[in-house]
Amino acid sequence: MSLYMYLLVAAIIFTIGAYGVMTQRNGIKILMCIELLLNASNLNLVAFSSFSGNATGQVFTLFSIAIAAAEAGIGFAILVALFRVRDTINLDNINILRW
Amino acid sequence: MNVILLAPEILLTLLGLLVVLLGLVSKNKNFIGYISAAGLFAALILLLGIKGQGTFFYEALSVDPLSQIFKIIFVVVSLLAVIASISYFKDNRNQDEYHSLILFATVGMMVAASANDLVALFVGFELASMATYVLAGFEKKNPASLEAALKYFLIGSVSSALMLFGMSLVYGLAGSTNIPVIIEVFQANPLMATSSLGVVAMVFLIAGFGFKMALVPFHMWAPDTYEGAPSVVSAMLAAGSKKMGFVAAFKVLVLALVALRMDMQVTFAVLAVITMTYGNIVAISQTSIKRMLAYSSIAQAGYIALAFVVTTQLSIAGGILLALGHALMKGGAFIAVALVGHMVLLDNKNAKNIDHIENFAGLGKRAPITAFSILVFFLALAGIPPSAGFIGKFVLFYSITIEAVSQASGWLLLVVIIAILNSALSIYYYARVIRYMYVLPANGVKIHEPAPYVLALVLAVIGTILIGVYPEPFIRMALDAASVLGVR
Amino acid sequence: MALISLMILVPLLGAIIAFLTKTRQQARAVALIASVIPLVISLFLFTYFNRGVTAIQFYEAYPWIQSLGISLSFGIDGVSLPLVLLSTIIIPLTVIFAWGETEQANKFYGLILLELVGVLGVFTSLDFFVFYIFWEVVLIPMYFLISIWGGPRKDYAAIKFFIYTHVASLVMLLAIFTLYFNAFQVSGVLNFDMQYLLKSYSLIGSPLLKDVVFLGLLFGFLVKMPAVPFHTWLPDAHVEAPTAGSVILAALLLKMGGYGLFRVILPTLPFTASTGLLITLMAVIGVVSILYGTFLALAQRDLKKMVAYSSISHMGYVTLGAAALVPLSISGAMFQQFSHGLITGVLFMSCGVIQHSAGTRIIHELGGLAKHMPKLALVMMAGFMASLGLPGMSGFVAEFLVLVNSYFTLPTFVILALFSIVFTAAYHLWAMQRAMFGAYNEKLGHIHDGANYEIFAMGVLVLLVIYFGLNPGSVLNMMTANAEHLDRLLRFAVLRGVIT
Amino acid sequence: MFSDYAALIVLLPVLAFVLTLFFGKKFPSGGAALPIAAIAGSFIISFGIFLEIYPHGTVQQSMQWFSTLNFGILIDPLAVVMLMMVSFVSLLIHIYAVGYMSHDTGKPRYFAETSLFTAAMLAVVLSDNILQFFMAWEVVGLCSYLLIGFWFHKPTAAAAAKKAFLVTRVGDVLFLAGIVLLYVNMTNILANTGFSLEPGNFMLQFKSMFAAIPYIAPTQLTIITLLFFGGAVGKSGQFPLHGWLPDAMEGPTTVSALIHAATMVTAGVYLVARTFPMFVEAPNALLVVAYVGGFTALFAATMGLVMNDIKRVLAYSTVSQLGYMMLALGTAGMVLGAKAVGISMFHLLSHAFFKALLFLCAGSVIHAVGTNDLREMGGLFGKMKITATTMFIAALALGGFGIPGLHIGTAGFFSKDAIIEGAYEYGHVTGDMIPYVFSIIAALLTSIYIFRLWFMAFSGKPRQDRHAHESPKVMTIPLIILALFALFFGFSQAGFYGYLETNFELMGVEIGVHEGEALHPSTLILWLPIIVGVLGLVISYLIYNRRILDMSRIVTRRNPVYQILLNRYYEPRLSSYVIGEKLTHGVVAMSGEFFDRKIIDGLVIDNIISRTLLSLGDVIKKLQTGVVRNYASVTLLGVGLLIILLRIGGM
Repeated sequence: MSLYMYLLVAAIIFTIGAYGVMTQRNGIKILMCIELLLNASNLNLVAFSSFSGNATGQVFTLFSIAIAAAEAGIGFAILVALFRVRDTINLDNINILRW
Repeated sequence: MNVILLAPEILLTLLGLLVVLLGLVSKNKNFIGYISAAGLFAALILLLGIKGQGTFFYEALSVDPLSQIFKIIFVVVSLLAVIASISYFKDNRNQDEYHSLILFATVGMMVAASANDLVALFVGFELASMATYVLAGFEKKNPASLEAALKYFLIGSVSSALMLFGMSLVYGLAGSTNIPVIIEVFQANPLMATSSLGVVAMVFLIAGFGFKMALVPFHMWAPDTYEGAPSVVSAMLAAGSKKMGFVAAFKVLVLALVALRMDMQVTFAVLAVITMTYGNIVAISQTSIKRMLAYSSIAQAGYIALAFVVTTQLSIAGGILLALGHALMKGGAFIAVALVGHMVLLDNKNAKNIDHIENFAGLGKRAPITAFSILVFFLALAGIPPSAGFIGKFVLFYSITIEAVSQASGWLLLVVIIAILNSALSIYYYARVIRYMYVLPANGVKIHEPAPYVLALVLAVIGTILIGVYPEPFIRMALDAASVLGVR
Repeated sequence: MALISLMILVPLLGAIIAFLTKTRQQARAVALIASVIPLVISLFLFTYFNRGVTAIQFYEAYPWIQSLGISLSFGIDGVSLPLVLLSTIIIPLTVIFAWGETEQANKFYGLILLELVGVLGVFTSLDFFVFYIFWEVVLIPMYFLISIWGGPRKDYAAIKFFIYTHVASLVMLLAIFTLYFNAFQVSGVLNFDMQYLLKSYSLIGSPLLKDVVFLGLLFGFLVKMPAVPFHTWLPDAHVEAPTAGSVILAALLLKMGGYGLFRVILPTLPFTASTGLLITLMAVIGVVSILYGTFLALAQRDLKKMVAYSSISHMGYVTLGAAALVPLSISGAMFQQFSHGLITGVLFMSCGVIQHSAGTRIIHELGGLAKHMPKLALVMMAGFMASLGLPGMSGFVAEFLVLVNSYFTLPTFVILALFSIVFTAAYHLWAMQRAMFGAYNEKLGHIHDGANYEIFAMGVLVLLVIYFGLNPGSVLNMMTANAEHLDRLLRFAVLRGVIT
Repeated sequence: MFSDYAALIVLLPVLAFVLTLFFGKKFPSGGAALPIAAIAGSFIISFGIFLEIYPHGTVQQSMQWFSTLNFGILIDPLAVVMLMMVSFVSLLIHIYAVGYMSHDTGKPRYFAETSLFTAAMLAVVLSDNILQFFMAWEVVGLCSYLLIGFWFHKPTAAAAAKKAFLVTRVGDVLFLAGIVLLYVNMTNILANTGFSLEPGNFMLQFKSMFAAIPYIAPTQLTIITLLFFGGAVGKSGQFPLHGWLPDAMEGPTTVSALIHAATMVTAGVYLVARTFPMFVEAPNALLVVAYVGGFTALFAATMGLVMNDIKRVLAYSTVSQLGYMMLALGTAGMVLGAKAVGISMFHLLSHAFFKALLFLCAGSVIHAVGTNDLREMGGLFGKMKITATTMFIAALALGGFGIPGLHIGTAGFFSKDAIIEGAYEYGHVTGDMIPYVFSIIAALLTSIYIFRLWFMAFSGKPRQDRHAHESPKVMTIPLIILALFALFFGFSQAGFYGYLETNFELMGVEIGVHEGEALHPSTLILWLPIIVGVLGLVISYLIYNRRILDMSRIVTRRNPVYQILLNRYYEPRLSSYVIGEKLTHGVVAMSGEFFDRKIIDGLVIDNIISRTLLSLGDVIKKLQTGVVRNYASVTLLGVGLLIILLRIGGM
């Protein structure tokens, strides 16, 4: 299975994530889509690293997974806080700041 | 490996942890602000004091003039923000977390500044970003603040994902994450980067950095976030973390461009011109000063981005100078806005949109020092000499002009002309605020301006004017920093 | 002996002190002192200036930004000294005239002093960078003078003034960049020294670039002068500005443009790629400004606006005289700057007094003021006569020199300019007749004559106008020396046959 | 020893001006004493200088002003006679004014201004270079402006003053243009030809000008002289710039006397006389002078016939007499050479005396009756004998009464006949009789209107019941003195001519004085002027005293000729209304204003540039929807666009 298959998969995942980010209203779903985006990159990294045979990519992946986790945490925290004051996580209604 | 060179980062990291601990044990937390301020000040001294260069952690980090000058910017901005926060978050229960977050954010930026490896760069970026996500939403009860945080967070993580994707592709192409190595590889076989994969990688990186720089079209989050976030945090974002994008761009993009002899002049010219024009024109029609400042900082990003159009040493030096100046001016301006908000709240406990321009009426009488510093910042932002803003624009525009002349390229000249027309146009909205402050009658009594605010403002004012009146050392620093990139 | 820097620093200090003063008495006292000291210094310079020497005198330089070859260097020669003198004469008189200012007096006087700092800096600095900085610094206080103490449409006028002239100076800045870079390419030295850059102008490679640079500079100066068609900021600014502001604006700020012509444009003009064309351009602009200003002044209903347009037409003589490139016409143009500075002061002060006591400046709402304001009528009449070029007043000498000597190179333009003289007289006399003479307009109620300090300031100016009208030599000789110095360049150009 | 103090001739009155202006109130009778003393001083000095330099001497003093220009004094025969006349007449007028203005509140201002007026005129007379001449000339204009508008609260006065200044200004511009052209020519000559100034001489000095004449191209010379003449036309109220002079009557009568007799209007004639050598070299210019003069003489006289304002009649008579002087310079200049200056100047002087007299008499009448309107006067002879008598003498002088055979007659007789003879001689030589015809007809009209004035004023029965009384001594004595001059000045004719003929030799200019070919005009020609004079007297006696025919049938609205004359050929309407208001202000200026405010400023600056930018912001900012999804979309779309952009613009 060639490298490009991996890259293709990653690209597809990325596209799905991007599409989700652009279309979803629900905060949680958007967070998940962002996870997709990040994991697409991770897949890339791992694929490259395994094909080129140096470990940096995998190290990088570890870093990014950790970071992604933290990010998700923060994201949920914000959403929760927002839900407390606004009683919604439908992001289309969160637009008091505009223009 | 001489660890002294990393002393500032280490110091701040430890301080951040210390602050959290102190927060756990102590009841009244107002003293914490002073501690972190002192720590940042010490870090600044160290930065200025330390001479020498070096790389660390298997060349993951490198300390060089470029990184140092940006670190100075970051520390100065955080220092100003922290000093102001002493008053802003007075008697707030969560001061300890706030300050530790600011310190960690600073560290993150500093790491990004001296990153010599994509991993380090990414980590630094994310550390700073996450800290600032939280800071933006630090007023938990304030929907605006939370909304700001949310938007900032979502767009931020999307673009960091883009950046990561770009990095992964770069890694795939170059087989390494160490920036110098990447450059070498690219230089060895340019075709690699001119391949579509290379272009995509490049674009994703631009997107990732452009998000921080708030370049159009990656700017969408900026106005909302700057408006919604607590003013001191906005100061931090606009003045500090924004520059992280630039330093990253300098490190990666410029090097890549130079290495690949990629002709991205047009691309960046278009980006820069659109950005500055958009920022200025929209800024004109704002009534919320924070939002106006947000757009104006978008415009400023546009000016700075001109440095990428002609990647000469001078242009990058100009960009760095303008970044430095902008850090002071914009940071100061946001802090001044914070003070005005403080004033408004004194008038009326539950006042809505406290940064509305109406609240600036007669500020010259109500809060003379604030008004005067706003005057200085705005004139400097408009590029009126003698000020940091003028020096930055001076060098930057000069570098573009001479490129236009020596390449005899008309469209470059056009770019400069658009730039100067922009900076003339910007006067319109700066002057409007000035008019409110000094011409219109005051609708309130003269207030007592809290010492910390005043201190922060005065420092920023002095810095702004000092760079304008005695730019010699700063220009040298900028030139040295730019020389690191080995551009002509 | 760092006289010049002292002359610039004193008002700067004065301004800061004035801002900090509490009462208007203190403020105006500070302002007076801080503006009289420069006057004393400039009189000293005027006395000990070595006439007939074209070189820079009282030179002083301090290193500033070595990395860009910028140094704080100051000095005066025959071109700048008269203007320095003018500035130091006008500002104290303005302070005296505005002696009764009550609204935010400390800011008011402080800003006036800052104006003095700016113009002195512009007229004395020999480094292009420093020149530019002062050139810009002048804008800010004027912006405030208009927008705080101005009339009903002050916001519009102030911002228009600010942005309009700022754009002009930015364009000029680009031209300066090119000069600077060109000099660097030629010599490998970074140096912002004005003379050095101007000398290097002739070494610019491409002819197109030469003209572009020249036009950039010219644009910067013409807007300040202002010359038609870049003048529209002026009437608004004048109409809205407070009297002191108008006086400074017309008497000093406009002169910066003319100074630029003599200091920067004329030395480069012979070496442009299409000198003949550019000379014609300047001459056309000059004459058009003269006639246009005259006829528009004829159309005005507002006394002050009329005076504003008359400034445009008078500054047209400066452009024309400069374009003629004859030594005496050039020195005539320089003298026109000097004399117009004095005369226009009187005119705007008159407008101020009328506005203040009659409450309006609309000419047909006035009438018969001379009956109740004899003192004003006297000085105002003198000022108007000077402005319409009555012999024995400085204006006549200047315009005569310009017209006569321009005739050698630009006969047709001179003939056109001569036409304006009648109409110039026409609008001055018309205004006098409607405003000051005829039956007293009882609607105005009881009005009082100008205050003594106001009349004093105007009287001094009138006396100076008459003095320099009868004895122009004292300033003219130094101007002529420099004009002839310029003339050598021009002669060279004539030999190359670029000047028709 | 007087010649050392020549400068004082001007400086004394100037000093008097300053003192009277600022401290006049502190002196008795509004400080009239100061100017009177000063002008008396000027007169004494002038007279002393005359005695010193007679018969063949000049006073020349000169100092550099700046570059090639100078201030200087040149007193030659031509100048010295003018000096004496000006200072003397204006002295008498000042004395008279003490009485005339006694009730006026603005006395200090009045006397200050008249003093400056005199000073300026004296400066004109004794200036030794054309530029200084011009400067003084302008100050004269200024003073006339101030004095005509002396009663500035009268709108008509203010308007008249403005008109006077502007109309003369037109002439002045021409004069200035002439100077410019002269200056340019002189410079080129000095640079390119062998011509050079003697050491100590300056470029615009009359000497230098005359010396340079041979080098100046004839066409240039003609243009220069014509431009100078343009100046003269303005100042001396010649056609077509005559309109301001009658309006100038708005000022006090004494001012009119000053303007018409001593100062101002004579300056124009003096200018031509002064630069006569240049005119002589430019025959075409002389021809123009002759015709303009002749035409004006006739043209003005016609209007003098119908005016009802006593002062306006005199004003038109002045215009026409000035026409005579120009005529003399023109015609006699071509046939008699330098003698023309003598002829014209002689008429200038005698005219000065009797015209001053006429005005002062008129003033005295107005003073008594309180109106300017002739129709309300009449029968004053009994009440004010001195005035009536002196005025009659003046009228005789103006009419030029005398006995040709045995040289007896009034001043006007000698001077005017000489002019008419000159015109005849010119006609005889060139066969162009038009100027002569003009002059004869003008003479007839002159005598008609002046005696009409006299009869209407003094004869018949009073037409109003205001008891008029003779004026005080201070006013009558000047009348008597002037009357004596009007009677007897004529007898100095021969000596006068002789004295002035040599004038230009003194400056080293040779102008042939060719006596025509021994011309013996027939007795008819000799007697014709006096015949028409008497004829005029008889006509007006029959009409206005005996009333043999009822004027009211001729003087009606329906009589077009009368209408044209009464409306002064519609000149005032044309100049002030059509040209002034409508054309200049209404059309040119207003369209300029529109262009400036609406097109340049309104359209370009305000609407197109600023408004667009400002409104653009409101539109664009709507992109910032506030919905985070859109933000993300924009970001990702941006990425896509960037890739495309790089593909196109980049590699």
